Amino acid sequence: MKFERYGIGIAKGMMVTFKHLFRSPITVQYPEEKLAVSRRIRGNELVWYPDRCTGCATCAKSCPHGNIEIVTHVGDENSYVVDKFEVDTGRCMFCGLCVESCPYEALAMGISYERAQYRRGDMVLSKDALLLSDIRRPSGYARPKVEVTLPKQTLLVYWDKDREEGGQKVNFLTLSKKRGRGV
Amino acid sequence: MTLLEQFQLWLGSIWPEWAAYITPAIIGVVVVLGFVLTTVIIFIYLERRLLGRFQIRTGPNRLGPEGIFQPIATALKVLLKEDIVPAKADKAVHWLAPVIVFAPILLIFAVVPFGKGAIFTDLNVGIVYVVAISSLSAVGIYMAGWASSNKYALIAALRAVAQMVSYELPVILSILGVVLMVGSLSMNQIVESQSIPFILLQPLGFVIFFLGTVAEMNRCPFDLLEADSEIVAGYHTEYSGMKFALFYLGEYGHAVAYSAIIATLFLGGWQGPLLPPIIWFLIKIVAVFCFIVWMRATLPRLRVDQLMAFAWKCLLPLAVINLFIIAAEVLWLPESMPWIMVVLNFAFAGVLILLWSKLFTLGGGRVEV
Amino acid sequence: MTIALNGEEVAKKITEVVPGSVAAADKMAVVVGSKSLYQVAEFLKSTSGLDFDYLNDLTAVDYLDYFEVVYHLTSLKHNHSLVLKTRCYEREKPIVSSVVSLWRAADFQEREVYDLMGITFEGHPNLKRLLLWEGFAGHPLRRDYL
Amino acid sequence: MAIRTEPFILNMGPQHPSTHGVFRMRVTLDGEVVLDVEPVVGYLHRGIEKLAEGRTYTQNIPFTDRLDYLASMTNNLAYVLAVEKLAGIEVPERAEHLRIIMAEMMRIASHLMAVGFFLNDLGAMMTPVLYMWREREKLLDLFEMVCGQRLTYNYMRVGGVSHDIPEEFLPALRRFVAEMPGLIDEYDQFLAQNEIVLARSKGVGVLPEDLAINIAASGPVLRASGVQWDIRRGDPYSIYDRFDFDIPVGSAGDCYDRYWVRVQEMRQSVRILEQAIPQLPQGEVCAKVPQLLRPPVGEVYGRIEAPKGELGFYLVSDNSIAPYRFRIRPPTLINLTALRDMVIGWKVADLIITFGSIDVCLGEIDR
Amino acid sequence: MFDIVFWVLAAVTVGAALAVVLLRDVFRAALCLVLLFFTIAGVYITLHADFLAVVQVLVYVGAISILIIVGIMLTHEVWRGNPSGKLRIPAIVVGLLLLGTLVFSAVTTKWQTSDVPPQEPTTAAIGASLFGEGGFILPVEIAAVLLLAAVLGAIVLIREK
Repeated sequence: MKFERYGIGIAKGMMVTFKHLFRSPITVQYPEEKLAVSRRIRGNELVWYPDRCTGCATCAKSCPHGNIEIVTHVGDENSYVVDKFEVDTGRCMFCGLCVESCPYEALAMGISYERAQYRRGDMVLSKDALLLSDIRRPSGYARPKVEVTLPKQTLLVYWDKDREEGGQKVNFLTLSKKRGRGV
Repeated sequence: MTLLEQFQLWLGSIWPEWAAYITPAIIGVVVVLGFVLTTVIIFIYLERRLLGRFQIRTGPNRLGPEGIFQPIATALKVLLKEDIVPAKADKAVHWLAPVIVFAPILLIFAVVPFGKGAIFTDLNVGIVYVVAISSLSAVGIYMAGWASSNKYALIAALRAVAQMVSYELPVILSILGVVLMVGSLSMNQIVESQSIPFILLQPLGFVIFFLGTVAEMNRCPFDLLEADSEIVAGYHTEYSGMKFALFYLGEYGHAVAYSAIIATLFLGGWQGPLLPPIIWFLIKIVAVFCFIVWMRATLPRLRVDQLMAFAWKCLLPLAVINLFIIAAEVLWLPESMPWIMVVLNFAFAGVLILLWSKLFTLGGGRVEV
Repeated sequence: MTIALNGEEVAKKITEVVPGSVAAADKMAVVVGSKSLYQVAEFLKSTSGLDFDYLNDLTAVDYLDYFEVVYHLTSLKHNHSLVLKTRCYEREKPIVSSVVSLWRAADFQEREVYDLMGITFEGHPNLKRLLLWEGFAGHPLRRDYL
Repeated sequence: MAIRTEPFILNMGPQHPSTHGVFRMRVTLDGEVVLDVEPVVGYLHRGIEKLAEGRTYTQNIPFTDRLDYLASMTNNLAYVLAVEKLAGIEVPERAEHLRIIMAEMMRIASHLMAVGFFLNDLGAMMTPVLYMWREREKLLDLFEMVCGQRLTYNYMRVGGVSHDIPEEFLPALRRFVAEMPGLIDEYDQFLAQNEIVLARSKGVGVLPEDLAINIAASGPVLRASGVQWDIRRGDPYSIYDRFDFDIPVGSAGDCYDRYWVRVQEMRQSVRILEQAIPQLPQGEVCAKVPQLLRPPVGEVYGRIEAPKGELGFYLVSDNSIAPYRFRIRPPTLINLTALRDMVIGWKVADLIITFGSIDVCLGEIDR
Repeated sequence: MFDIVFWVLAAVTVGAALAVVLLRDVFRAALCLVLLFFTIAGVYITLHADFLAVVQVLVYVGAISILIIVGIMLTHEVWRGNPSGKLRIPAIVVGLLLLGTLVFSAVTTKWQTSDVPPQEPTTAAIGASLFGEGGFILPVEIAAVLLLAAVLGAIVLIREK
């Protein structure tokens, strides 16, 4: 292999890195700065609406791993009463098939993504833990009605260009420069 | 007469002779150690931040304002880690290796002039001493590679030996060009005679010396000794804790030392207008180091046979030719017109580099087995 | 578009050269006896007009009565494909001759089939388990392995 | 007169910085020269083929995400195409277009990783990787927008795709398509002309054309050896026959050609995206398919051109809700066959870059 | 002051030399050889031969010892250490005889010591006497040519085919 180009290739490459020296970094300082995630995010946990659930167990059947356990008994008015609704999120692979398959929209993926636990046992969620609450909100995955209410996702494609959003200019940089220490 | 020698003389007049010898030595060691440790910490911070910016990251910025305490935290973390010695290791050699890698760096600083007269000892063989001492750390590297009883480390040790031996020659030959012009081996005189920095007077010599030293301090693109994509971490694969910290220190210490030598030999050392000499010197060191970081952020690595071919087929002949050119110029050109020399040498450097780019081949690389 | 060759027509051609080798043939595939597999494969690879130089996929299916080893062949030259199959009815130690010397592509795939299905490929240069470790009991992809 | 030396065996992996996963190479070395290489795989074996035999056709789609996790979308596509072929299901036009858009985006993302890590294996200290990662991140954002996940998409369904795209998807994709060629140019300028890269990768790890065909190499590895074979053109699936694109072909079959072919394929993928976005029709995104699909008895081999090569699914159906046999043809496992032939006689460093230029993904090799 | 330094260096030198001979581990023996070279450089410094000391480090520590260690690294079955051969006893005898002769001649010779203080910067003086007028320019050149021939010969010998 001959060095026929007199190091011009090396010089060009070094110019490229030099140019990047003056571009703003794209790092997002995670715990302090958070970007808006997708409206359809298949977040960490499920949200279960007991009033909509009929106990048909379609979700349990559709789960590839059989993580959802449902025990019902027949109540009055010929409907099922759900005794036990337990999801082992420790074995869940967040494919979203259960949410897609639910005919009554009684199950939704969660929007949050910070649900680390110290023990595997803590990841098994029972009926009460799956209910809608402040920290457990549904995402728009397969739920178009929820989707429109959620904030729009931050996109890296717009990292160097302003984007009009709700009357004010938002871009990736301004988002990642908002440096609020602590949550 | 350096500052330290004056101090020693003064001390000799009031204290017994042996104390007058030992006290300045201890002071010198402490000062050098302090200087090396602080600059190493600054350099580590600088490199990480700069690399971050080159790679559109931010780099460490959590600890302290803009992360300036990060190197200290890193140092603490490394020091507090468990010290692991492989069961099959040659314990004594394994223990000794990091010390031998680190010690020569301190010795190098004995002859580096920080300012006018601010030199620990103005050896009249200064620059040869630097070369001799810096070759010592190769001993430490192959000790580490051998004693770890790890095959990656052994490969790194073999590479180290080949690399050090090959690159010493072009480095020495390019230094000789400087020495010819100065007419002395003393570092102080080398600096003082640079009314025009030697980078302008001997561009080719500078390029050769720079590449050679980058190879000797195992920096990109010659970082084969710790080529992480090939041989994991090279010679210090099996090191942890305090010993690893010494290697880490040694690596950056080498960077500091060689940056200082490059600044002294080719960039005019502490000379410069307006600012005090020590500041100029530090600015030059940091500039050289930043350039090295820039190279590290950009360039891939050469292969081991290409590295050797580069040393023997490219740098060595160029260094010899450079030496002859400088010798001829020193003999025949009038000393009063250095600018002619600048123009002439830049022309020579350009022609030679173009010529070698045409002629030079790195060889095929494949071996029939 | 890759043309899938009609198995019956190819079977005729095979019978001409290696008589008695074809066990069954339909539009989709040619099934040959496990004894004459190598000869048939060699014929398919080297005959002009067929030129099956590319072995896409080699796998085996356990039909409980027998194992079926399936070869998906393609000719990059003519852009046509063929499914070649062979069956072995032995359950304890099924043996099929290896085609590694024809298509090196079979190297890892035969090892994988040997590993997971327990079919020995005779003539394979390095028939070791690929995914599981040596000494693993049983062959997991068999239908009777639980 | 040669110095008598002793070869030694080096176990590279399973934990090694550049084995791209839990992969082990048993390398016999004579000094720096590679005498023999034996790849050892199986550290990530999860038995997906066995697991799939106990799950319905739909439930198997998430498993395909976990094959080549750098190109989940194409794995989904390959599987659903095979199932559709088996069951004879027609796919709506819009879904076909969406599938192609997703597959080409995925190809760019996968090639970005391959190219970046190839340069990293060359020793370029993470810089190219981080630049390429930035572009890949833009694509992952888009995937996340569509299906809610960044790595394991589970987007394709038998009969179409699971969701229609949101309204802000197309503007963002258009912007990406517009800026991507310029960025590829910049990366070309960055390292493709670098003398060290050329010296390290040109002529290294040569895979001759006949050997490439014989080992059934596929994807960029095959095309770099000079074989103009791309399943998108040779055996068009979905609606690839409607798009205009070139098949970049290398000449020498060395590491540099494999790198070059990947870069050119990214350009071609951008071209396909440019054509597909304006054509995107309105309509349904998924055909009516029973929830528990029971394909007729039979077998099918469906293959597509995944970023890493020919990804095939061999499915045998016994008219039950689960496949009787579920076989994945992993492209990189078969490409890996060539490794030994490519590196014998070269140095350790060449072994690393040759391995990097094959672009393996251990999730796929071990399944 | 220099006396103390000299004796320390001398003791280390002798110890290192003994270790080179006596250690079973070849690699450690080689390392002791490096130490030996280094302390000898120290002795040179105490003799005001600074250029010689630096060259000693440069050549012996920087180059020769590295070559020795490469040789050891490439040796077969190096873990076996120093093998004890049949010649062990004769070697000891010859070594002791040589030592005796050297000590005897060193003790009995009348050393001519001059009272002239050593030249301080030795470098220029060495250069002048090697390359200057009436110096050793011819022997130096002959030695250089000889070394070049040796290097070329080695390359020719090592080259395969």
